[in-house]
Amino acid sequence: MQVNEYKPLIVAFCCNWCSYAGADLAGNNRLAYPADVKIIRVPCSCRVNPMFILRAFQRGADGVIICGCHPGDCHYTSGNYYTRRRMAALFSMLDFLGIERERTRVEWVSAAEGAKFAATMNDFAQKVAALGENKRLEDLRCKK
Amino acid sequence: MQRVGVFVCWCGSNIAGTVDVQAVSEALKNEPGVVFSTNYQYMCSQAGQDMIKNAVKEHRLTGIVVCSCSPRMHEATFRKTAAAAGINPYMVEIANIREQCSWVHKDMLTGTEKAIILGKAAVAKVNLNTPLIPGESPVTKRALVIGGGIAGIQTALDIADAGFPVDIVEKQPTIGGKMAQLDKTFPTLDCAACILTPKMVDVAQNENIRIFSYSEVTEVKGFVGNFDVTIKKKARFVNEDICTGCGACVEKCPMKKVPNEFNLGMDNRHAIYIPFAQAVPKVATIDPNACNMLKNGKCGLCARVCAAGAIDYKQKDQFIEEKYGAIVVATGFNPISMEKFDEYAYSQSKDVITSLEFERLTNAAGPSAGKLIRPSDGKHPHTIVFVQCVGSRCESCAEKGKEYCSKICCMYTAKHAMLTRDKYPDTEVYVFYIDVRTPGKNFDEFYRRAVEEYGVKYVKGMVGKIVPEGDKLKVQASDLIANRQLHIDADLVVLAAAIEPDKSARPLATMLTASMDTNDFFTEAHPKLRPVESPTAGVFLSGACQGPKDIPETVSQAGAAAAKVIGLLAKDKLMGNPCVAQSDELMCNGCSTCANVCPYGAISYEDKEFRMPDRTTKIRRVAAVNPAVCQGCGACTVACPSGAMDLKGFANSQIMAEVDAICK
Amino acid sequence: MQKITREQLIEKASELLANGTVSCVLGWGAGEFGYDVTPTVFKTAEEMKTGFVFSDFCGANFSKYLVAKTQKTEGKILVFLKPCDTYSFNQLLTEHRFDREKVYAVGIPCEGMADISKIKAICGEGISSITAEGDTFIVTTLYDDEPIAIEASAVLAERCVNCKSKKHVAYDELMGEDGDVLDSGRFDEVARLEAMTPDERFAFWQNELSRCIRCNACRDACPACTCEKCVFDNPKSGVENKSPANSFEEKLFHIIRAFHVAGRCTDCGECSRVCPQNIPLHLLNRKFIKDINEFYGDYQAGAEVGSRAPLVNYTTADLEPGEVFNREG
Amino acid sequence: MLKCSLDKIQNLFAEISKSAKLYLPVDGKDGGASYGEWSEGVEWSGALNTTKSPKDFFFPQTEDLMAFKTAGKSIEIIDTRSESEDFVVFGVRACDAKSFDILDRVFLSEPQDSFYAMKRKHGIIVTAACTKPSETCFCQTFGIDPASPAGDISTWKTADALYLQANTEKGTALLEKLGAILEECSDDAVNAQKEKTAAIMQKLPLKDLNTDDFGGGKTQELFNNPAWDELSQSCLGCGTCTFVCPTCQCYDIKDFNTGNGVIRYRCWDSCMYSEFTRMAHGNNRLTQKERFRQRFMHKLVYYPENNDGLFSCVGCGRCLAKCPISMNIVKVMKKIGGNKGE
Repeated sequence: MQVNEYKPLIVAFCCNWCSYAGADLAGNNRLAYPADVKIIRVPCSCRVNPMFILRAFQRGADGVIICGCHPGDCHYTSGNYYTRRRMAALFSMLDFLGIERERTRVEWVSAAEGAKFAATMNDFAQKVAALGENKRLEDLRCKK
Repeated sequence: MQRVGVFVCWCGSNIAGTVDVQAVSEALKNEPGVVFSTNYQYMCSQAGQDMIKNAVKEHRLTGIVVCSCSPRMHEATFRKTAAAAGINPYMVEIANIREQCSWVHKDMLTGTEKAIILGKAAVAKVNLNTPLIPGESPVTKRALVIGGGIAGIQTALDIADAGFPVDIVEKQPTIGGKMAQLDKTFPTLDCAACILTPKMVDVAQNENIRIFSYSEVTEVKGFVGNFDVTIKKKARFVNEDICTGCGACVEKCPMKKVPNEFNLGMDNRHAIYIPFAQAVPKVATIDPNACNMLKNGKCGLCARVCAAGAIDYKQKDQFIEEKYGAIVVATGFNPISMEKFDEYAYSQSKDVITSLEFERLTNAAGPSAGKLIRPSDGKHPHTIVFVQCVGSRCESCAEKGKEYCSKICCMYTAKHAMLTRDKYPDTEVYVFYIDVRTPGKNFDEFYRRAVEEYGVKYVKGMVGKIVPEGDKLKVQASDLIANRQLHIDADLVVLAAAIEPDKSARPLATMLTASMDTNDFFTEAHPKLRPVESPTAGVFLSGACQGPKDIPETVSQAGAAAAKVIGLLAKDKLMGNPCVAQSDELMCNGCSTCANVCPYGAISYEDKEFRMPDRTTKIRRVAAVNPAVCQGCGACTVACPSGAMDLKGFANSQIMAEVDAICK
Repeated sequence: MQKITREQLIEKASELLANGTVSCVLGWGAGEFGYDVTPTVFKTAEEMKTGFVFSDFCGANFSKYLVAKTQKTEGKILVFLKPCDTYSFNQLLTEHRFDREKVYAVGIPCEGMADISKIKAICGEGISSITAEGDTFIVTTLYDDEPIAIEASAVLAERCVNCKSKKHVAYDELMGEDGDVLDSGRFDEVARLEAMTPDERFAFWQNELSRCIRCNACRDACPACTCEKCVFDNPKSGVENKSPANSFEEKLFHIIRAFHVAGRCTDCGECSRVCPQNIPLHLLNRKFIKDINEFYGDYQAGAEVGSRAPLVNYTTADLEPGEVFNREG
Repeated sequence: MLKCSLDKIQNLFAEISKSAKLYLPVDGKDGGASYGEWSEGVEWSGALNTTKSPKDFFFPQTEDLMAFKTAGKSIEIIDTRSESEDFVVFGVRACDAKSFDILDRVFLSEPQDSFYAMKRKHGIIVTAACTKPSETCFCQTFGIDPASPAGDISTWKTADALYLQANTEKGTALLEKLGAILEECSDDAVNAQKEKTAAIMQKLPLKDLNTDDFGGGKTQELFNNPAWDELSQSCLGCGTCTFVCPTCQCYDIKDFNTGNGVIRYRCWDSCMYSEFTRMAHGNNRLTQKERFRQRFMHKLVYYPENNDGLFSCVGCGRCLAKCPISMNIVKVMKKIGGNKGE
């Protein structure tokens, strides 16, 4: 491994009931994905406040992905429907401000979809890596 | 400032194989708040837990971070450990360095690096944790069972036997469900009625059980231990309390041509009817769509012949409100519609029937009094073809079939084939199958008997097409083992239709806020460890509503669900989940946005008087969260623009601290 | 030129004060130069005769003041609402921000308000007087011997150029005739930005937002921003800040503010009106409105009291966040 | 008196920027002018004033004071101060030039604010006389002559030339460096312009606004004036007036956690904010009225009381132009002072 190889930092917010369990399943099945992906457990994808996402970018994240139960399967019945609307609006706004749309993503991963979790993370990490460092939402103070 | 202890688990070599646990515990030693950091082979073992307890005592820890397997695995374990050591169980955070680190990364360097970061995030979070105390709520000691098939019956009987009152809500006029329609049961071949009807009688006679037949659940409010349920008792136009079930009304009823649902429309019933002789409750019901009196006020014969005076044409739907502590869903299954399976000519020929119709045809109480006949001409069939997996395991035909295996078909088809050959040795019986699946006690023996003793011709391969021609059914099929095409002139074809959840399940799930899979089967809280509980607290699953199953399996699940209900109702108080939303009144605008997104109706508003900074008072509308109702999803916290709403255990500050720790 | 006159409004207010319907009037107070109008509470008809003004510079949206004023005032407050103000009025009612019973709302027609900076761009500094004559402003300045005539339409405030509605959606009494909801080109500028490349959009916003001095005027004037305590003022929120310390902070503030009012913003345009740095902040809000309309069907915040904002609502068939971009092809 | 033909003004700028960074008002796309760094082709704005005052150069909106670097439990303190380079702020109006006197009294009195002092030491202020004041101008209320601006160098722009005059050693030194571009000339053109401007000043609508009712010692008299209620009732509590004001000097000191340490910085604060001077016990001014009153009392009473009668307003008119609700110091002075300005 090259020391200087660019490694994107990816924050993945995973809902406790589906996606976090999906990530666990990926682990159980030893399905590899980049270590650049760091998971934060939230009760439901609808717990993810846009402020958390911007915070992650501020602090140096290069990509933020939100994973929740498939629509219709929310443990809380409707949480991910709100996530879907909020994030559609927010991501569209970030795009409007010229921030690369590939840096944000919402993916539905069920507790049974360990393979999908790993595949999603591999794909997302690759796409974010292709963009390079997040410059448009960075806070240089955090890089000192 | 917290005094945090960090405990890094090796999990044998599961973690230690890819993560330098020593390096992790060393690195975390320097994190803010950390006063103790160590590692050990198996943190979850008794020795590991003792290590935590001792460290709490020795280092006066106020917070614990365990770097180990997934919190879904052992969070509860370590919380108990913390409680045993005298600190609040919610002062424990788990860094998942097994499933989400050591198991998915191969390189020691990256694995260790990531484990340290995950540990830092957990430390950052625990530094902001506050002790949480679960709220308590009372338990209504009454259970509701929705569905009166064998699953519901067994669950109700078991709960009632433990001394708790149970109500069964059944949408049909009688309980009994699908099992009441069956002839014999595999693999013992005892008759379904002989084993079911005594249980139905038990239900009727049990003082702890009430049956709401011909009824439906229309509204469910509340939460575990405290459900408020509205039950619609549909008007049956017969006073249940007076009707003796003598049947005089049925005999006199002039409307005789109503298709009989119980026999799947293979014969007729009257407009006033008792579904079958052993129905419970054994009372008549008037079908308002067929009764002349109800449709146009002409007739009234039944009222005249009823000695008890039970007929009441003016009866209205009744709504009953009742409180329950637990709800058991036992809504069962139905065979899927065969209408779309044109290739099997189900709609074209009366002699192509489903397995359930076959049950009725062979049942002594059925339309043919148990004599196997062709429905079209009443003749005795000689060549009978059974087709398995019609609509099951149907990956390519999702629009009409199901992707899953219906599980029971292999066995009942073997039963049908065997019984046919046994009773009518002159018949030739073919069974077409993809696989024969017989994993069950005495199941494979049963199937082998069908082949070996009864000479049923099992053919691996699917039927391609069935064409009615004259009084024959031309069956084209392939024999995959012999690798040839088969052409059979059959007299009767029996389709093993896939089964699907009852249509009432989906709206019920919405009412219960219980989750379902894409096939509308109810999801269990955990597929292995909590198979009879729904993820929604207080809602339990019994029978085929959760997935296809046979009678023995259904009965065992029914008993298991009952045990869970009994365990719940035996408690006087329930401890809630303390990770609930909480509103800061001083910041709340009272805008109702949070209430709009709350799926549980946990948020209410009140006008409160506030002392303002300028020493005046002001009355403002503010939100209040009912902690017993809130399930802690957090939807409200993001909807709230002022940030007044926050979630305990997953507070904004905690999640941001995790973000910061991960991103630095 | 406004169709309704100062005198008509004073007459109406005097009548309502006299018969006890209202105890005070929330109106526009005259300033030093004819265009610097201050929202003012008048208690008597006499006060109004000396201090009340209604002109083409009465753009300030009064709805927000009702949150505080209704708490402090005995009796009803008379408030004059232009059509666009009525949307904010309804939105605040939807959010239970004031007691409807404490307000007597008089809807007044609006012909669009003038933007003094546009006038100054034509005639420079040193304005001595501005008078409206028909559709023309006659401006005298210290530096021009002759008065300058300016077409009112040429100096219409940006938000009025793209007026979304001349219809009042709330009032107790209407003066003059009610208008219609208009088919405005208010999303054209958003669409123009959308059509740019991401790099161009980034450059555009970087330039605009870099001017932000974080004076909070946009927030404090916004009728949707009535939080008891704004997250940006609350040290506990984790995002509190008093300055646009760098380009991230500038974006954070404006993105979050726009997100917090998304689905609630009535597009009244106060944010851009009050921005001392002339940042077109309304475009952020309009982007959300445009998206919401396109994703979830047309929705106008404040059109009806009690309507459920799109971001606190859903359907099972909503589009996926990933499809937002595929849509464009 | 020196002069530079306007044809050569870009040469002048080029020459200045050889020895120091040169900042001057430039027109923005939005119609407002703001200070920008000169580079070839950048034109000097003809605007009367910039939206933000030049105080930014000496007292920036945000300024790092120090930093802490953390590693584990160790903390390293980093001095973020560094010797700054010389810079020239060109085109400062008389009112803004006066504002530096006001700021100096705050920041340069003991204990000296080393951050501010450093920038004052290295900054050279080149002023520009006004010829076309706005209706919002009232600098003469505070004894400022817009035609004779102070600063290290004063300049006057006429139709064809820029006249320059050094007032300080720093100014003289800079003019000496410019050498050949400048030529000696008489004061005639400048004097003529001054006269013309003086005549205009007599026509300004706020010409008669005076400070007779204000100044040190007026606290008791003015503090409880009932008019504060009315004046403050519409105040939105935003910080626009404060942030465009050339003399407002309040700041907050905040820590920014970078994840690897802390940056301690200061940023402008506004006494209009509810969080202003929040202490452990809460805020000392609880209502917008109290906050509103504070701002004007400070400018008109408290500051002069502590600074030999010097008012901390220079009459630049920015707050008059920018307040979202058009409430401003002029309206306050007229109402509270009982001074109708007629």
